[in-house]
Amino acid sequence: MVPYIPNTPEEQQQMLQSLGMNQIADLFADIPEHLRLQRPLDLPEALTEPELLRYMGKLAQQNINLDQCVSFLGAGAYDHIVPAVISHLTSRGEFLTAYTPYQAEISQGVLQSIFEFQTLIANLTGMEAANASMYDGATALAEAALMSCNITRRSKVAAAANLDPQWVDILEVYLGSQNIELIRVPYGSDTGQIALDAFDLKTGSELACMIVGQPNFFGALEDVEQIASWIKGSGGLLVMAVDPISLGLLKSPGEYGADIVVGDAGCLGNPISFGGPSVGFFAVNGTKLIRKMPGRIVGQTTDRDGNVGYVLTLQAREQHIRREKATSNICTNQALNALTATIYLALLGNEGIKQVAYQCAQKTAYLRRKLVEAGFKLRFNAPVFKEFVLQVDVDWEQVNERLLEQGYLGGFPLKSAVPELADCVLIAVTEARTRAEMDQFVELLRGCR
Amino acid sequence: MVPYIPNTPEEQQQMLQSLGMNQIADLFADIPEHLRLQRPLDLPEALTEPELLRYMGKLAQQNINLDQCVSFLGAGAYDHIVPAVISHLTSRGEFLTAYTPYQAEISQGVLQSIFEFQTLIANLTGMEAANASMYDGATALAEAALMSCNITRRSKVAAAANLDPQWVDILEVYLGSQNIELIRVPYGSDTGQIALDAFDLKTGSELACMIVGQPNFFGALEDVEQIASWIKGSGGLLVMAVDPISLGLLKSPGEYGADIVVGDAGCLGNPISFGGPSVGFFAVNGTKLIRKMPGRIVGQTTDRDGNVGYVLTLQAREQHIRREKATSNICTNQALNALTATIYLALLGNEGIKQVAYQCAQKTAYLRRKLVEAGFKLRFNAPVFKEFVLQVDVDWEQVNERLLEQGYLGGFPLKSAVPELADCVLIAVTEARTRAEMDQFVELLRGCR
Amino acid sequence: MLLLEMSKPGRCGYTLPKLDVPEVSLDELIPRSYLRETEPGLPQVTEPEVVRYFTQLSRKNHGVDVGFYPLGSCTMKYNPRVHEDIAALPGFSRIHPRQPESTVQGALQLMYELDQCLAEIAGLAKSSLLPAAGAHGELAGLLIIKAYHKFNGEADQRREIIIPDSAHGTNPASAQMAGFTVKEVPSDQRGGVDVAALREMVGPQTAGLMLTNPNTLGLFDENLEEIAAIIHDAGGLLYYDGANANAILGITRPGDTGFDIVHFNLHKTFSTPHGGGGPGAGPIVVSEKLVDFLPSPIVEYSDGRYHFATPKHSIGPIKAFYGNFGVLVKAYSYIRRLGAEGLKSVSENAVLNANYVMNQLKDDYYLPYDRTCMHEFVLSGKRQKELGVSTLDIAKRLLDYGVHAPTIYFPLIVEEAIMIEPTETESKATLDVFIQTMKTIAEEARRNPEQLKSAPTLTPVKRLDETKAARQPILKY
Amino acid sequence: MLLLEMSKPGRCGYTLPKLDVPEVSLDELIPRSYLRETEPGLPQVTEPEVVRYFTQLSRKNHGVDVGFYPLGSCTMKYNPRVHEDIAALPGFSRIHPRQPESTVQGALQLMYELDQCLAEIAGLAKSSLLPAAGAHGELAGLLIIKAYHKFNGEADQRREIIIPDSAHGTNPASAQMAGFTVKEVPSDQRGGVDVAALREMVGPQTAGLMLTNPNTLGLFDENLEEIAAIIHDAGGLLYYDGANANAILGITRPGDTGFDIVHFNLHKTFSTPHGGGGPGAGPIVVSEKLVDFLPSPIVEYSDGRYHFATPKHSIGPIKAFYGNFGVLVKAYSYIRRLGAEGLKSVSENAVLNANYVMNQLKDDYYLPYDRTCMHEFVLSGKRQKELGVSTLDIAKRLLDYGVHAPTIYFPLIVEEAIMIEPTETESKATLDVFIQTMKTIAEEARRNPEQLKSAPTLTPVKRLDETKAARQPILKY
Ligand SMILES: Cc1ncc(COP(=O)(O)O)c(C=O)c1O
Ligand SMILES: Cc1ncc(COP(=O)(O)O)c(C=O)c1O
Repeated sequence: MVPYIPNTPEEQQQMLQSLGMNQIADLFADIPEHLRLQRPLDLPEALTEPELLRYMGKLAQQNINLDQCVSFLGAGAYDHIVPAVISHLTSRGEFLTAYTPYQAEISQGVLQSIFEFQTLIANLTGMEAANASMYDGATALAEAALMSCNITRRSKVAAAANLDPQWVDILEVYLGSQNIELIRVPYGSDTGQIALDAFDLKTGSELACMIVGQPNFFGALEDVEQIASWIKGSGGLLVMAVDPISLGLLKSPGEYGADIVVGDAGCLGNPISFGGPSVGFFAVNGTKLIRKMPGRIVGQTTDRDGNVGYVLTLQAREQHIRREKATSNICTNQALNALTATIYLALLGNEGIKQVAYQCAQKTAYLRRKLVEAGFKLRFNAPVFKEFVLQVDVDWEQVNERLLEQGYLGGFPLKSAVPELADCVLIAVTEARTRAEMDQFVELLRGCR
Repeated sequence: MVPYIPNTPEEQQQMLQSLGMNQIADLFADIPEHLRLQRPLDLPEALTEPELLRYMGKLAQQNINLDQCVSFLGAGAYDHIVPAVISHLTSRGEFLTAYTPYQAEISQGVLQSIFEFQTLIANLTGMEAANASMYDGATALAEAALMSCNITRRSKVAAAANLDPQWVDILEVYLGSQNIELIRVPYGSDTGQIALDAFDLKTGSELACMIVGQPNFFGALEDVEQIASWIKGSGGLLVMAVDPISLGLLKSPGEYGADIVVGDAGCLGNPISFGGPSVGFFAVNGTKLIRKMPGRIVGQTTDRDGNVGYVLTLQAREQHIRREKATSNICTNQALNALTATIYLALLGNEGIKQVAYQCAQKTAYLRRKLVEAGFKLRFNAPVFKEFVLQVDVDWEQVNERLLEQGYLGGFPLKSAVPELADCVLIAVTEARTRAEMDQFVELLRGCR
Repeated sequence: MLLLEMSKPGRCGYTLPKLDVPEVSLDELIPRSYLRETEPGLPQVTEPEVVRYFTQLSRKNHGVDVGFYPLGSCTMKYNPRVHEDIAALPGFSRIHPRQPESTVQGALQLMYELDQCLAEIAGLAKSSLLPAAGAHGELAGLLIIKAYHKFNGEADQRREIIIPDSAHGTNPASAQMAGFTVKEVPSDQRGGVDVAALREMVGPQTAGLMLTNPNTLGLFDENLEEIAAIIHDAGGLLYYDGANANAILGITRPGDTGFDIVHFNLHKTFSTPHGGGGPGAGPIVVSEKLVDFLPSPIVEYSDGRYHFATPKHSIGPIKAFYGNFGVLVKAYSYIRRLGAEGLKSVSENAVLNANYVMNQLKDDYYLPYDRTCMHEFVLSGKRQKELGVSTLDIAKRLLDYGVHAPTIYFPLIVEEAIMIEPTETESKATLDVFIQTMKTIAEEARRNPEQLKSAPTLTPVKRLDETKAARQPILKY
Repeated sequence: MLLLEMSKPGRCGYTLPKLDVPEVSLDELIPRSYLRETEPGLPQVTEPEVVRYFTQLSRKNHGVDVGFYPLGSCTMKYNPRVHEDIAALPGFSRIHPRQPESTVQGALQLMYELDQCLAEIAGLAKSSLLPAAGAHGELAGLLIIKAYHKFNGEADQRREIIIPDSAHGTNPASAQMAGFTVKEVPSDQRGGVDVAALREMVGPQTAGLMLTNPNTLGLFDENLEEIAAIIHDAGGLLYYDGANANAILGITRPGDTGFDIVHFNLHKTFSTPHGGGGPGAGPIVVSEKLVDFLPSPIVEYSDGRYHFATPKHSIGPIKAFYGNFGVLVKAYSYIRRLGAEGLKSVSENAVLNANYVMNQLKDDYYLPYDRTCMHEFVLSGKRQKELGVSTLDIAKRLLDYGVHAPTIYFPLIVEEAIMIEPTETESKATLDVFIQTMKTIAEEARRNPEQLKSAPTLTPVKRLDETKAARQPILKY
């Protein structure tokens, strides 16, 4: 009994007969005999539902999950609190089992929710418009860089050296294929912030854009104003990669005059899920940029009776119309994760997002303080949001092993990701951490020295 | 911030003003001052959602659940396999947050699903009609007994002494309030089956009904034909209490000529949930009985355009119309659990329900055989379905404690429920048990002797 | 299209793992005469079909999640979804009622704590969490009244239960089921119990009074204490139908007014979802003197352990196992989430919302009792009736506007009754739309009564023929 | 009504636990100049409103769960719900991508096993599970092609990717993104690649060919081997767009025909839900000779442990962390649930269903390529066009019948294209209703073309003005 196939053998036979065929194989006559697989696929045996649940349950149990331990891991993925109601809405079949809303009249649910996503992302970032989502923050950033080159007709991109190294690697892959040069702007060794003074500012005139992380990979906040005025003065675009949660507290990219804002919105209500599926966002200022954005965009319009409705719009940018001249190849994106983020933002609202950001900042400050009091050294002295770098001369992987025995996931050792910070660890504190957890963490760390 | 209340203090003030009031307290002017509570309720402090989840999660973890152990417990509640898809459908807001379908035109979803429930229960039991659900099997049985008296205008009810003692206790409470006498029909000490020969059959002419469990509390099957012909010959009704799963294999009550069939349908796809919410079913034969059924009934009809639709019907039986002359006081019933059972039966269908019943019977037989081979004694010799009584002279509660240490929930010790079987235990085997689990169980039991 | 109409032989929507024990011929296990000879008569469909079928069905249904649902006497408020997650935790949803107490301490603690919360809210001593619904709680309460009088040797004498004519149908039906005779006391001009009439009815035959308060008119009985005194003086007990408790949480407590027994509808006041007509839970709370009569089992705490116990003079069990446990989990979650202040705010806002709507509608619809109402109020469609438009027509027309109709034709003492309960979880914006809709319908009744009589027309089916359904009942496929 | 229109100051739909650490003045933590001066611009609504809003939105949406969804090239099949439960297990949904490998062995094992299954299905060596969608897989594959030629010192020379004119738009767009020049090869009379034209196009500049097979006409290219030989002989690599793999599971394998790279759309063939436009997953599988070029990281197994590794000549990472892991969990569940026989049956039935519908419709609609089709087929609305009814009108009319329209105006090489993919999870009963509906619409086109032009009328909104939307874009509230 093959699951999920409703037609009975008799019906299959009837259908074949209506085609003048005798057997299923006749349907595949166009495939040369010797190209047809003559044996069953060599796959593990089919499982019934209870067996499947048992097998997958066993695999799941072989992982230590965040409900079983206290995590101070961040570095691009964060253990934020997820309101319980979200999944009850996103799991509704109409959202879950729909596809891209090509037929607008029976897809108003998805379309309007994307319009909400665009609205809320645009507002939060202080930008004019946002698209319907990107694969994740990293690829959104890569597309932002490509778009900057496209807009400015320049072929060099500058990125702060304190960006998430993983994002930079991805950026390099994307840029490399277009022969775009990536230039790294150093960071100050005490501040961790971008050090424009250590950079040849004249290069600016060749740059399509300057990419700034706010906060940067070290959790520190950049003094964006100065950077903004320099890059804009040089005719390049200011691209900001931001933590959307932080925007409950921090100045919005729009206020800094950013041209393109990207980020990862996985942290907005999505399960962390080993890092994916997450969702990237992409927001811009200015009509010219809007019309060059990658990805799907939903616009408001009216129907024959004059009622408001929503449709996919500005499709002339997209691959299915423009093919090799499209602004991007993106087609399927991360709609359900964007819906999740939308519901999250709707639930939290102004007050909620401020609270989350405020608590992240306060709790991070608390742990930082406690660690300093316990004799640990902070690597950088710039203000931070929800992450910071600790410098201690220990083998962090070994320390983490010992912490794990106590149910703690320590921070992210920077040894392999940022070689010059080999003795450092990146520690993230979200609103989900409690004082008791932090106090115990400090105790345990003290013991690991 | 009180959750779930959308009106802001300003709006509340506006509304009060529209009423010419100044403060909320004015709304309660009809309550004499001294009857108003002058202090806050003495309740535990309010919890935010994350705190609530933590607290309730802790309570939940203080229970050992069936995913953490292997259970041979039955005695009225069974660990049957639940198809995963069911809860995804029953949790849809339109089902979950609707009430009794008083406004039929916007309640066709609930109404048609109840009509399906009635259909599938009627078919499975082989009866003409079923109602929309009862609280559980036990109260359904009590209502069946009351209805029998109502129909026959007799005031004695006979029940087999091998019925679930808990159900009999409930029956007694219900009957007691109406001064109806409950007469117990003994069971054969070797067979565990009803022993009509040990009963004064002439009492039959005074009996409103005879209640037979199929299978009975000991898991054994009754020879219903003989009982049926006697009680029907005496002018009483045959009331059968059946396990709906068993009807995938066993002769249906309709085939035996039952007048009323009740049972607990919790086992049809509902989580076991410490025994509730479950759902009772109630099916009858004959127009006269149909019009005296307790509870909600849905009927098919047509709308103004002649399209088929469904409505609550035969409401003249019910409390909201008939008040003290109603056939029962039942109002809210177990609609969502009935929906669950309906989806379960739809998924399984003829083939599936037969498989479940067949596997129960085979696995039960296997364990029984294995136990006998291991030197244990079966208390009764009648054929069984998914439960049986083992007789061993040990302290079963102590044995169970030791089994629990190995992750096994042993059977249900009969000492307190059936005093005459103090050295016995009731063991249930569903399709969810595996051979490996049973083999280990036999081993463990052997060690406990 | 019904499931059996979609059925095709041989299909199955669920497959079990292969039988893993040696198979024995069925004949060796169960004599053939015990076996089914007919097919079970279930549909043979696949999972995709089942999902689409029930999804489509659901889309033909209104719910609180879909829109406003001012169904009087039902408290159709928002049901927090986190409670569903909590009730579904394996530690609650996957425990067996026959497990040893030591393995279900968390469940017992939950029941114990819920019991205590309900007792505090009611101002009484201890609860039974067994009843599966309000009506079931009534039955339990009435059996306690009976047992109490019996204990005092007055069982044969005290056989009458007094019930106001405004009461919900379950009250007299439950009294009858409990073996009492029902005496109806009329309502007075202000919508309360007619105290004079009550005084005349009581006597040594009086077992007790069942009172709904706020009553089904949505009114708080102004003579509550006097009524209580009359009954108590006559030797009867006071039963409080707490179905309308959404109006009084933290405001006033039945126990403080002398009531002996209260039932709560957890599926109303405590926000467990109604599920299309259940499951609910109707726990009762009783005063100290009745604790010994509670149904069995109750949960007690001693020596650091929770355990089940049977009260000394228990009326016995009235439901299998321990009640609708899963519902209890949700209600307890609600109480813990809201706390004392939150619950009080619930009632305040429920009452405020009701009064606001009532006040806005009383020019357009006749308001028989023009008083401050509690969480709900009752209009009469009698003005519209004069125009040839019945309350049923008004109700059906509301459906066209995407609103569930109020409860209609109840309570029976109001002609063409329209019973509206907005609840506290509705926003003023929603209430304003509803008010406007009701005004529009009143206008339509004046201008175009025919339109109302043919309503609804925008629903999945048009007006259904209930008479036909009852005359030639088709109760299954 | 949008969320911001419902917003009221001060409300919040979610409350955090109170801050439990000593509060420090914000000024001490972060200089004021870094802080936001404007409001975040989010709606201020409560949970009940959010639930009702999104529930209502969902009810304005079609989905596979709601009804037939024969959207060509998208494989809108049934998505088993048990996979959602599995992906939601805390062991999958609550693991952090930076956890030590030793704490996520189950996740790595799952990825490793899925990789192996996909390799077997494709007839190739090893997968990268990173790509988030089909187009992303294409990009990854093309970058591998580039890296391969570079490795062989031919990077500067091999700059052309050949793509059929019937290809999906992502193919040329991806090739452009990867820095290639796109050369379009025409289709022949039978709907396949024009082999003669192809032969003329290839040369030392050829980096490779991207071929969709079955192609977007739903046809299996009869000259597949010859095409493969032409490209390989020219020194190019063969990329197989496996978006249409629902037709070939266990029937034929791209690797066996000589393809070097395949991407699968897990959200199509392997039944992970489309989610309104994602998330998907577009893993690629490559031949032995390309394994060293795979994006990083891949999962390897040695010494009894699973671990991440970077292939020797890896093109680098193309996505944060490990791809859309949650989607991978569902796809792997699907493969394990169905097994080899089940997957083959999927393709057989998908193809059978498509041919059945095609055959029934070809009298009413023009069928440009009258051959046995695979899992989908393309009709042309050109006959109806002559009656003044466009394919768009036909599509919109279908919506009135509760069916999602097929893909229209694609592939571009078919005039007024109507691309129909029924999938294997639809019953004959559903197909028959659809066939009848399509016939009815053909009839309507003859009799009452105006009706089609004003369609849809039974949908939540009527036909929407797309031109207006694009001309004066309103992209946010
Ligand atoms: C006033 C009143 N009493 C009792 C009940 C009965 O409650 P249940 O339906 O839970 O049995 C109701 C239910 O509508 C009611 O409104
Ligand atoms: C033939 C073909 N190739 C590629 C794609 C792109 O896949 P995705 O949307 O997952 O990026 C599609 C999607 O529709 C397709 O149909």
